[in-house]
Amino acid sequence: MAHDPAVAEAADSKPCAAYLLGLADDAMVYAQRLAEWMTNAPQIEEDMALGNLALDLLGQARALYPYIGSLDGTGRGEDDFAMQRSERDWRNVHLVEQERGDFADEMARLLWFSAYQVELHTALTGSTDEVVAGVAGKALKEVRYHLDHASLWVVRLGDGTEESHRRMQAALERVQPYLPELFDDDEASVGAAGRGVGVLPSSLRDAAVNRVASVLEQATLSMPEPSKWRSRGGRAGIHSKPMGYLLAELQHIARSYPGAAW
Amino acid sequence: MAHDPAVAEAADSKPCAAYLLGLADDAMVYAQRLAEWMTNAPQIEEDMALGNLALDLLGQARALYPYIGSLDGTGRGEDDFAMQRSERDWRNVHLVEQERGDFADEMARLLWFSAYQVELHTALTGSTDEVVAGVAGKALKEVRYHLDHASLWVVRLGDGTEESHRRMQAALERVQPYLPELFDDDEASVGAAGRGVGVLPSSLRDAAVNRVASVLEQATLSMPEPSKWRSRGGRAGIHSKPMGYLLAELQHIARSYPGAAW
Amino acid sequence: DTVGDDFDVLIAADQRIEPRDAMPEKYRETLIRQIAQHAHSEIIGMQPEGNWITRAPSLRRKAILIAKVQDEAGHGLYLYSAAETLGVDRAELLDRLHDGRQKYSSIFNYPTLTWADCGAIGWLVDGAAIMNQVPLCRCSYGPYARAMIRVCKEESFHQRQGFEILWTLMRGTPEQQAMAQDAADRWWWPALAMFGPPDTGEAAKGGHTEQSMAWGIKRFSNDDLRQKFVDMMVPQADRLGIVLPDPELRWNDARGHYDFGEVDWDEFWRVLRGDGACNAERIAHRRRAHEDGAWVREAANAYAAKQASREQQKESAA
Amino acid sequence: DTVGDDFDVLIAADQRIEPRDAMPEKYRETLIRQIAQHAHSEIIGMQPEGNWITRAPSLRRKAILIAKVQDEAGHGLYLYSAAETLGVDRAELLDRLHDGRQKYSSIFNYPTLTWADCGAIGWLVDGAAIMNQVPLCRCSYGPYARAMIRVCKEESFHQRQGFEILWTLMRGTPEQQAMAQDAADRWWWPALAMFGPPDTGEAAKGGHTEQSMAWGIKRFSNDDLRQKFVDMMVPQADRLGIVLPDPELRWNDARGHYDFGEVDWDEFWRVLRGDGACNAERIAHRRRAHEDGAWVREAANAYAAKQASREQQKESAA
Repeated sequence: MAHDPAVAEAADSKPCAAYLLGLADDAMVYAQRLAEWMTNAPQIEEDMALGNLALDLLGQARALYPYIGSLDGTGRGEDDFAMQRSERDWRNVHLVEQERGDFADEMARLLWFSAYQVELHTALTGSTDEVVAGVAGKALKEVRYHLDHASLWVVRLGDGTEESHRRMQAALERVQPYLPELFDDDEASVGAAGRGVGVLPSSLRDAAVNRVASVLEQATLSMPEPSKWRSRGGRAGIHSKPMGYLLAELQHIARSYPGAAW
Repeated sequence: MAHDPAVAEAADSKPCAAYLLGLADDAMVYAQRLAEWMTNAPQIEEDMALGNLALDLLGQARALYPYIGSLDGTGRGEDDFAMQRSERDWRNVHLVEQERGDFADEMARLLWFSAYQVELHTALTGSTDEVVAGVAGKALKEVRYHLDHASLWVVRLGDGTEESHRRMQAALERVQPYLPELFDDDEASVGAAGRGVGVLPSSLRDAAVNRVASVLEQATLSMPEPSKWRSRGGRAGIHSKPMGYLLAELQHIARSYPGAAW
Repeated sequence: DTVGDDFDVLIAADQRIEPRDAMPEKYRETLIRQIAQHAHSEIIGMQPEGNWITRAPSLRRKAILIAKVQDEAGHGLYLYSAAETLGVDRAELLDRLHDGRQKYSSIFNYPTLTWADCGAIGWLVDGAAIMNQVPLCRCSYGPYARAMIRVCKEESFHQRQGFEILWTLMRGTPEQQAMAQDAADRWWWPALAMFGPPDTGEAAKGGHTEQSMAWGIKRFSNDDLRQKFVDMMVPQADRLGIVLPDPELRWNDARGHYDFGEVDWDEFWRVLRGDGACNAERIAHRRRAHEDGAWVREAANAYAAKQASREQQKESAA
Repeated sequence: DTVGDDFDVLIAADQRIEPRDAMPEKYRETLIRQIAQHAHSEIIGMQPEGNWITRAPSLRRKAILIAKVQDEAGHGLYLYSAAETLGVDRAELLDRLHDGRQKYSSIFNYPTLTWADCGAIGWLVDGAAIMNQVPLCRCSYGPYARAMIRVCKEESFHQRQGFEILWTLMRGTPEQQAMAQDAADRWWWPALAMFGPPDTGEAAKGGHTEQSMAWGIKRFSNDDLRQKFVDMMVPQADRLGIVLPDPELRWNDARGHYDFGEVDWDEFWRVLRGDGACNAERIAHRRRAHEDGAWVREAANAYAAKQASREQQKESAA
């Protein structure tokens, strides 16, 4: 049998689509959560900054969705992915879907997520898939800024007042159960990494942990012990309680007017 | 021109439908809010009791919706009304759509709403429309119990501890801006009252206020002064911020699977 | 001692032990633990389905669901009352739940991801609960046995409702069918685990089964109940058109039972130890509700005390 | 006095007053009040549209909306900075907003009920804001004038986006068209009221218009701006296919302007006094956010102080 590159490519593209969907959904769901801060931030500059972060992540998701729709053969566009998918079809980790907590909770989540994303996009700039490499190159600039922003606040809060130190440390404890999931390898990531398109999440762990550890040290905070329980299953569409309510809000208007353009 | 009772009836039925929709939507939306207490009440008996109240109100809405659908000629059923209507088409007052507050907030709202409903359904048992009179007869038994339940708690909280007294008095102040709307006459209620089908909301005010006043006296609480602002517009489909989010939750699943039966 | 004698006579005669009867301390403790765990399970069990009350896809389903969650609260109350006859009060039992000294059924540490999960819980989880509970209607401790009779009647109603939810979905759109199948896939194994770890053959020595059976608290082994459950559910799954997620599941003519695969006991123990999807969430939710309500309960007590003293004053004045 | 002289010369020459220039106390107070109210309006104005960020019907619209609300925050910051050049700091101005001593535009006390309201706010409210603000780019006070130049550039972008939201809806389904028309029906009159009460003819004597014009803060009367706005919007409404809710609206050839009906000034004053749909909610939201963030701002200050003293120690050690 003659080698048919088109067939081989099609066989390759589905696992990569599944892998990229996890990345896109992480960005999309976290954009939704970050945008909730607008009008709720501790100062007006921070309303703007968190809005900016939300826009960056929304942009990352929007860059990936149509490409995923072409890879998986469905031809779905960004709004098909965002507005028309049920909870079981979302592939984001639990970290990003958790409800907005206090500002320390957000900075703990942002610190970890952006440390992870810096390592992720650094690795993905070397992807064999040019589209992925291109998205990663643009995203890398953004998420470096996100990490700087989170680091700045974590240091300020950790080394600020007694109250802010206590709150920041407590937030680090609360975010802890959601971290291992970021670095879990699954079938899709193994497949995408094997093809050189993606990267094994587990390979990003040490560098991300080191980034966070150095910020915590500067902030006079301590790295929490591993938690008694940990989240699982986001990449397989098994979500936590807040996800259904997040989707209800995200999708309600779009779902209420089937077929309408906006 | 010969008098045609069918034509006269059709001309009569639309304003009555609009009037009844206000009553049904009040019950539906408050049922949704009360049901949120399940698993969140201060004691297990109260999880059950508030669930019971929610069921009663849900039942009132379900009894009215299909009848409204026949009166207005659309033939809509209960789920068409509950799941497929956009915010601007809902006719409930703002009182019932407000977010769940603390237990004192709920008892303040329940006291007023059930005092109103007792007067309403007492009057409607004399409706010239047999269906309305029937629904009111059944509802009256229920809402008398609701009023007793709220009264019991308001007295306990008002005459309980210093904290509960303070909280209960504060809740009465917070609910105050939403009360005038319950007793506003609008075109639909004037029309329905004129036909003997409905009753003028304004005619229920004094008796409802007296009911509440006597409970507050027993509870060592005082009737708040009229508030600086008051809610308006619910009966015209002008709602407050929580309504859109309530509908997102209420309708998300139903809207996500168009045409499905459950 | 004479305590033991009377008790043993009643047990041997398969008679009920009543609150005033003397009973061995271990029997009392075992019952308190079991009844409390059962009560806690009803109360925590309100949460997974409670999660769907505001989002139920039709008003009819919403009403049924509210009524069901209400029933669970009611079951919790019967059971706490039964436990109170053994000399421990509800507030104390709730404290033990909240601080982790007492457990609830581990099944409620799984999440309810779709509407179909309300069906699967009714069909599988309530189905397994009934299988466990029907024999408890003949439990040697009277108040517990009587509570179970009331509970079982309502549970079988819930099980039919769960079946009916899935029945409707399986006759619905392809998306609804997939939703129902997915729910069954996720709940089947945890439902089998509800009967507890193996306790027959090799495994008979470790657990509490033998003693509980001797005391007439337990009537069947975990493994027997699990087998009865599988035998009951397979034909129901066939009727629904749902494929149970066990490749080893098949009729064994020789045994007159269905053969089935092994529960993932590692997962069972992991979740039991606290590392399940919802352990932390369930207890945090309960504690928050309890703490938020503290001032209300205090007020109710304070008011009751005031009323009592007013009554007394009236009486002494008269 | 000499203060008055220099100031009057600059004003007469239509030159800019800068922060270091001497200025009459009344001029300073008027500007502080006006700039602060303007800044507060930007900040409070984030809420009505912010209400739709999580529910925007498409990702493209969500991104545009987030960017717009962000711009409003930015405008607030420019304007607070402009006010600070007059010797009052932002924290103080926010306190005055939170406790009701200073106001924000009453337009933001109306609710955003549907997605189309995001369009109507962009088209009508930002449209009216631009009409008010373009002349302020030539305001006599330099920092305010320069802030307005930046603000106006972005506002006109927002106005086009609002128009485009409505344009898309009016070319959509009948439900979408109805949604757009409904939004225009509800926002038209409040937008006209944004120019303030009548201040020409009989009404010219009461308000601040005359003094503000003399100082070069205000360039046109409320009534002139309102007329310009109506003249601009009617053709745009025609293009959209939206019917403006004013039966008296018609072209007057003699005047070379559109005639239009009277704003319901009773409603205007009622809402301004606090009895609008959202007055209480808007301020409560702002206060809550501010109070929730107090510990964060304190921490940032404490950290900055620590850093400064560390720097100092380093320097004195070197």
